[in-house]
Amino acid sequence: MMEPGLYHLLFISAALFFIGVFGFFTRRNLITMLMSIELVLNSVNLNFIAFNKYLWPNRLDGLFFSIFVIAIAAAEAAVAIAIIINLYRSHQSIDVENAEEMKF
Amino acid sequence: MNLISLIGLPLLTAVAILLMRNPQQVKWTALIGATLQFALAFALLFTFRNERAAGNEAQMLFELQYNWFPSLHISFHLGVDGISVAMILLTAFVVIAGVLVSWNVTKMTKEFYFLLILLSFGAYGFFISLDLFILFFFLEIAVIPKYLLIGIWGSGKKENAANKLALMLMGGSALVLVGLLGVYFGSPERTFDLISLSQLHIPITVQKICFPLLFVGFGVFTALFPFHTWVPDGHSSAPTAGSMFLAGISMKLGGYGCLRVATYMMPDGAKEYANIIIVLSTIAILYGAFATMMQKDLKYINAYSSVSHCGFVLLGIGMLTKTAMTGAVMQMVSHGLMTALFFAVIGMIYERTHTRQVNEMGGLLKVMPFITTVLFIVGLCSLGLPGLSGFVAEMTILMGSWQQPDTFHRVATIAACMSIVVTAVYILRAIGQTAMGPIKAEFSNLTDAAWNEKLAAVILIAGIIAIGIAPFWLNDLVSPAADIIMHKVAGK
Amino acid sequence: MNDFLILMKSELVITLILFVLLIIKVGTEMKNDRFLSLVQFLLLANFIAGFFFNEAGSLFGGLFTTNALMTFQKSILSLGVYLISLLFADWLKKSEHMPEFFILMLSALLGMFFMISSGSLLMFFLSLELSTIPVAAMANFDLEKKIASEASMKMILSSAFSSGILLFGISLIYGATGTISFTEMPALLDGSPLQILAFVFLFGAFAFKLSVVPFHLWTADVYEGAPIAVSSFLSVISKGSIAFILLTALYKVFGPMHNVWYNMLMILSIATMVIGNLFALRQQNMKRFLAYSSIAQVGFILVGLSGNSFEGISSVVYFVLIYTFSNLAAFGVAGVISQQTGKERIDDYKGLYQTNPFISWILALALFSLAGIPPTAGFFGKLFLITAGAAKGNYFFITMAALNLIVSLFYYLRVIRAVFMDKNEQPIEKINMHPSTKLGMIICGAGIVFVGLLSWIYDYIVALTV
Amino acid sequence: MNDLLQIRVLQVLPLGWDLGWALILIPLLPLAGFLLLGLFGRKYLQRSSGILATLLLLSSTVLSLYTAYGYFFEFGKVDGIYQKIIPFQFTWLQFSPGVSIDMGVILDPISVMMLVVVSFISLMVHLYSLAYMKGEERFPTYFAFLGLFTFSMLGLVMSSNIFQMYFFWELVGVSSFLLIGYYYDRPSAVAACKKAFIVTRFADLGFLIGILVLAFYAGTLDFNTLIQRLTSTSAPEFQAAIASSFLGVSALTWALVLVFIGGAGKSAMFPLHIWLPDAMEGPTPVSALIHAATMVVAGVFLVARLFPVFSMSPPALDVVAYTGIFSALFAALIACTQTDIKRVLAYSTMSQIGFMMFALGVSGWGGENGLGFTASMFHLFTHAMFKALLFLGAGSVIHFIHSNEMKDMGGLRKYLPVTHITFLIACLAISGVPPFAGFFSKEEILLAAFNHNPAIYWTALITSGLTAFYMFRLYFSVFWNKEATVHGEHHGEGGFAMMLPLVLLAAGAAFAGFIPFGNFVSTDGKPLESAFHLQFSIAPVLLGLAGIFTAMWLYKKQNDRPASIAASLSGFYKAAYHKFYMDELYLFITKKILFNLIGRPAAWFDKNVVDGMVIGAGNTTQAISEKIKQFQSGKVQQYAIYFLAGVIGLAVLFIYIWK
Repeated sequence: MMEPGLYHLLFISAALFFIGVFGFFTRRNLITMLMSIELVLNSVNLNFIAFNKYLWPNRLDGLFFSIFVIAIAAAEAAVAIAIIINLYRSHQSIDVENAEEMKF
Repeated sequence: MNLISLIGLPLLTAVAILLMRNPQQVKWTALIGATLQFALAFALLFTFRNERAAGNEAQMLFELQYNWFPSLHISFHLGVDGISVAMILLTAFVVIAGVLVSWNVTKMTKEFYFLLILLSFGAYGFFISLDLFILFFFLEIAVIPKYLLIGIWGSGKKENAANKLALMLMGGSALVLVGLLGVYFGSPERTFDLISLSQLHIPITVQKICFPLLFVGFGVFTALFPFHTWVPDGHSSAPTAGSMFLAGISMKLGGYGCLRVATYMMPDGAKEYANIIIVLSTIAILYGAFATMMQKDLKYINAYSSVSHCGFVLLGIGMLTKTAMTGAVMQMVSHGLMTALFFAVIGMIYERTHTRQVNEMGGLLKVMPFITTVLFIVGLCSLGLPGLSGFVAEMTILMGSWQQPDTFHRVATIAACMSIVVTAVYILRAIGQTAMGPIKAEFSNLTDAAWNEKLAAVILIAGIIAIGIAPFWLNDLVSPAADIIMHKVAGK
Repeated sequence: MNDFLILMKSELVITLILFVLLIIKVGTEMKNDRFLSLVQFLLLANFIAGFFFNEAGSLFGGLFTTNALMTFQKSILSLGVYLISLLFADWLKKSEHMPEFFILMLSALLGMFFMISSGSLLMFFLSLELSTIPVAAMANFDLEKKIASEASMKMILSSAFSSGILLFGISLIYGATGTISFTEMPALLDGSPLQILAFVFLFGAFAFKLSVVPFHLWTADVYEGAPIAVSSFLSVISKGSIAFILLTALYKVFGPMHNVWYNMLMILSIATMVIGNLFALRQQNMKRFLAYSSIAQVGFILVGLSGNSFEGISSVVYFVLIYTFSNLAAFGVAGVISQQTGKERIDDYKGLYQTNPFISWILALALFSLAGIPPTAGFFGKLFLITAGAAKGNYFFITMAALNLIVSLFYYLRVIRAVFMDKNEQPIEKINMHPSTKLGMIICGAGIVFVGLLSWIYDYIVALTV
Repeated sequence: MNDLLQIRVLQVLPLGWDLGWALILIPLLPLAGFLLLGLFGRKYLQRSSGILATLLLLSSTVLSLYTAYGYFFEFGKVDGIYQKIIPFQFTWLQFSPGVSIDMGVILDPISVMMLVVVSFISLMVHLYSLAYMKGEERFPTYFAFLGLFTFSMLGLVMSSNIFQMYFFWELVGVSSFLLIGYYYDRPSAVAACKKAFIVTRFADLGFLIGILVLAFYAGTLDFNTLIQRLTSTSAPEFQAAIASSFLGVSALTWALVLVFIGGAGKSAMFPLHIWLPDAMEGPTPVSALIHAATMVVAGVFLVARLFPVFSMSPPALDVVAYTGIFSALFAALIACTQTDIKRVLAYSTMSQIGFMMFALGVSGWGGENGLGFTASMFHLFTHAMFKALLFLGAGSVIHFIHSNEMKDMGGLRKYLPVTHITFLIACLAISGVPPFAGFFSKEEILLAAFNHNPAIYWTALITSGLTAFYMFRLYFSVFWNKEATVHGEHHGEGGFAMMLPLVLLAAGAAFAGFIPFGNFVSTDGKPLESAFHLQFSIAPVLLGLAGIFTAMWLYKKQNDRPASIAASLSGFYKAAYHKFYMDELYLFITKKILFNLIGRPAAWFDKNVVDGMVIGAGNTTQAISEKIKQFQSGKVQQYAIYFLAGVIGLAVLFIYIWK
């Protein structure tokens, strides 16, 4: 069994990225949209790791960066969930289409 | 003579007005301020003449220069030559008259006078500034007060008129801005200083782009066809003093800018576009005159005739001869005084008859001899009666125009001459229908002018006649400055 | 150790204040208005402290750098925060969670400080998030209002999305250059397609924060939904901080690619000015109106940015300073009015001058300054931005900018007209403000009048830039 | 500021005749009257204003007579030739080097002659008005205007610079406007004064352009220099003016014709005469002064002033001649049919001025050829006398009967003896019956015409016959014809103040003819011996008498002959009665063409097109902003889509397209 190369990883991460974006565009449930964002972030992490491993193995920038990304993602998710919960309180739903009051 | 005083005084007056308690105090403060301005303007005139008489041949007198945003090569550079002095005198006349005629403004008196004085501040600054940046600064300062004056104290469709005016004038100044920046970056040396720019040779390519921008930009202010449409609405819905300032001062900002900034700085551009200017201004002259014939509202009559008269200013500039240019400046002064007086009279009549429709009036000469006499005088001045300022200015322009020997200029000049007849037609119609004829019953117990109105009228008439019977002093003042500009144009 | 204390001084001060507030919040039962005045005092102190003991240098292997200009930018931001604490005193006094508000705001401010002086993409990313997430929470501060929660939802989701894009761009740059530090990067940039792609992604995030068209759509909704204090914070402070870091990013980091981003800025700024103006034309809600007007303002900031010269830097910093005064004054007035009367529509402002001349004059000053009418500072700000942008001699660009000035004037005059000219049967009744609000407005007014006329302020900024 | 205004003394007058101040005072005294009465008249001088004005004018008349005496008999003549003397001048407005408006005074035969005429007639009219206008509410204003007019007219005749002349030319027009509109509450008066001003203004347009052309070629506005340069065939200016031509006519001719148009306007030559009859709306003394004696001859004076230049361009002279003779005949025909006594006089004025004009037109330069010039000036002089007299007489008739219509008059000779006699004298004079003044001047004119152009001569002859006819038609139907119907008390002839001028003018009309006019006024300043050829005079005199007797036959007694004759040539009569429909023509041109075809479209264009563009721009912007609002849908996911689209769009743009 051959070992995966940079391009395999990049391909996967790109796929992840677009899956995430697609989910974000199409899903109506706010939580799901949040999860799709996580996909995007993870694709980024994958990028960092891959670049770090295959292109610039002698520095750890990528590695560290992905760690920080994970942390930030957690924080973001926390606040987002809180906001969504509050939204649920006021709207009695977490469907994004019910929160389109302000427009134009 | 320190030119700072010229802009400092209005500023102080404005501040003082804000501090005043009751309308009475406000009025008197404004009047005193205006009187001081008047005195100051004359002081300037005499000191200027003495300097010249003493053989001071510097292009600009009383120059001063302070650093202001040095990193952008902006300097607070002031100075006057004959043209500026003439315009400053005009401003002083109009301001004092405007303050006087609006003596019984009751609505928000303080704000009203504050804005008036602010306007004069902008005008003075514009006329004495020798740095393009501060010139532009003062130019724009003069716009918003007009907007508020019309919008708050105006009559009729005032909001729309105010909007149109503000936006068109701002549009003009936007073009000016682009032109200025083009000059700033296009000239060999980065500077906003007008004098040094005029000594540098601005590349012809830059001139070709920037001259039209600047000229049209300023032209909007002075009712360059077809950008004149703010004039009728703006004037007619403005309060009396507002119209006086608008037509008397602010339209002159444009003419002055066309002359001092566009033409003086970019003579090659001027030569390039002279014919277009002539065509447009000739159209304005005739077309304005003919449009006036159809008007029934006194203010519209004067507004359209202003379009026609200001056409003469631009014609004088476009002809690119010294005489015509001198005439253009004279026309600015003359028209400023005249139209201010005209609007003042219209205001007086309107206050009494509560109509501005000529066909609703008649025989007012019987009940208000003073006001109608003033109406006669201003009307005759407008149709160029010798002995009044209009004659001098227009004749100078025509003489200057005729010096251009080719057919194109000839045709333009003759067309301009024709307007004199049309002017006679509409002026006489207006006067005949308002002042003469049998008087209407409802007007038969109206009162004549009050002291402030009389004073205002007398001041302006004095100016008009002073030019009309002794034009040589104005000529001596203006023509050397015009000569300098023309030398630049002639490339000597 | 020592220079650590000096160089990170501003950040440390903010952190200190944060801790003080936390302790007070947790440990004591301080009354709202005492707390408020304390905060105001602390923020003022912070602002003043910003002018002392400033040294240039970098820490942590270039992760954190600072210099005179950056500290000045930071003090502009802290000034803005101070003004916010003054202007919205009434609203703050009423809400029972005031300490949290300040804690969130200050942590966002802290993030911005770090962002301004960040020396690497990692630092930048972290501080960006730090400056965003708390604001999203703040947007939801009126817990019971529906639109508030909608606004904050929109904000958090779209900012999460934008940070996803941002990170993707960063990762690409990292892949292309192998570094994330601002100092090493320029040498390695050659404008290869991959780098352009990465840059565009990166720039998208900036544009999102700065609400540049077409990344601006969240702005209006969030401004409308969030409490006015938060909207003003968003529109002034966070925009300012992004503009500052954008200066560093474009001029220092991506300098080699400037012919790419110059055109990009031109397109985007024209689009931004036009769209912002066109949307502002038909707004009825004051907050939404201000949102779009601030979008249009951003367009002008981009004009200045495109100059790519020290004039560009100084004019942008100068403009942000002026913009802080003008926009905060406008938001302050809107805030006071909606706080006291609940009226937010422009038509409600009709006849305001009759009842509240002071507020009306402040509003007029602010709007004239935003419209760029002399003698207000906005005139100078706009003019210098355009001057900086005109250096390339791109007449089309400049003419577009100048024409947009007129359109913007049109809708600013709409408000002026409502306030000063239009008749109204029941105008907004006389409003009596909290003294500190009045103080804030006076400061703003003074700023609007004098920042422009006193040329040494601009010269000072220029001195900092070169 | 004396450094501004330098008065240059060009020719120092001989000792004892240093008239500097006198000369300035001649016009300034009436001006002083105008200012005084205009400013304070209504308040303080209601009664005394008339006396005051008259005294002022008296003094300036004395001064001008003094000047005339001095010029003609003491210092004017240098070795047999009358000089053009310019005592002083000052630059009023400097256009460009050489070209400037100089205010100055020129003394030469015609100007001095005009000085006398104007001041004398004006004095007479002042006197007359004292009684005639008594009790008018705007009594002071009236005299103020008279003063203004006299000032302008005197200034006009003394002008040493063509632009100075234009200056006063306009002023004259305005004062005439003011005086015609004196009864401002009569719509007819208002219409008349507007008409008079606008028509003359239109003519002045020609004058102005003519001045521009002359100034361009001559490079000066000063009369003397201008005449020098444009009359010496060698001068480069003259060459240029001849060489350059437009539509095949030389610039010189163009300029002169244009100037003549100005003159024709003021002098009511066809077709610019339409304002004159209406101008009779003014007070009768005003008509006597302005529209008979002085202002209307300004055109003649203008041509005379520029006559040396005219004589260099035969085409221009022909224009003058033919316009003159046609107007003369045309007016005479109309005059025969009018029933308003003042209008008859107006048309006769027009006709007489026609005589003067074509006299100039047929004249040549120097010696005997210059007869026409002399004759014209002579006729101007005499005509001033008897026409003023006629008008004043008519004035007292109207004053007496309170109507202008002939049919209300008749048999007044008993009531107005003095008026009757003086009027008769005037009629004889104008009809050219010897030995009255008109005879001599008209003879000279006819002689000049005879020598030059038979066609003109015969027409003139017929016209002079017609003149006699219509004048006596007037005379008989006013003073004889039916018995007077005088109702109620009447105030005779208005007393001394009104009769003295009549008598004085009558004396003038009777004896002015014996002045050897040629000795004083001639083209080249040399005395011109105006010889009488008795056999030549027979024809005109006989014709005149014929006219008189026809009139007597028709109008002495009341009868139906006039009606029947009128009926017999009805069509022509009608046309003449309606002044050949000139007014209608003008009305058509102004109302239909000027207003409807130019003014209205211009106004419409401005309102809808020019303004519309501005409004349109605003509305379009609004519309667009309405259109694109969908962009902001409120859906956070769409926002994200736009976001990504933007990013990718930029990426594509800058990676592939815009490298």
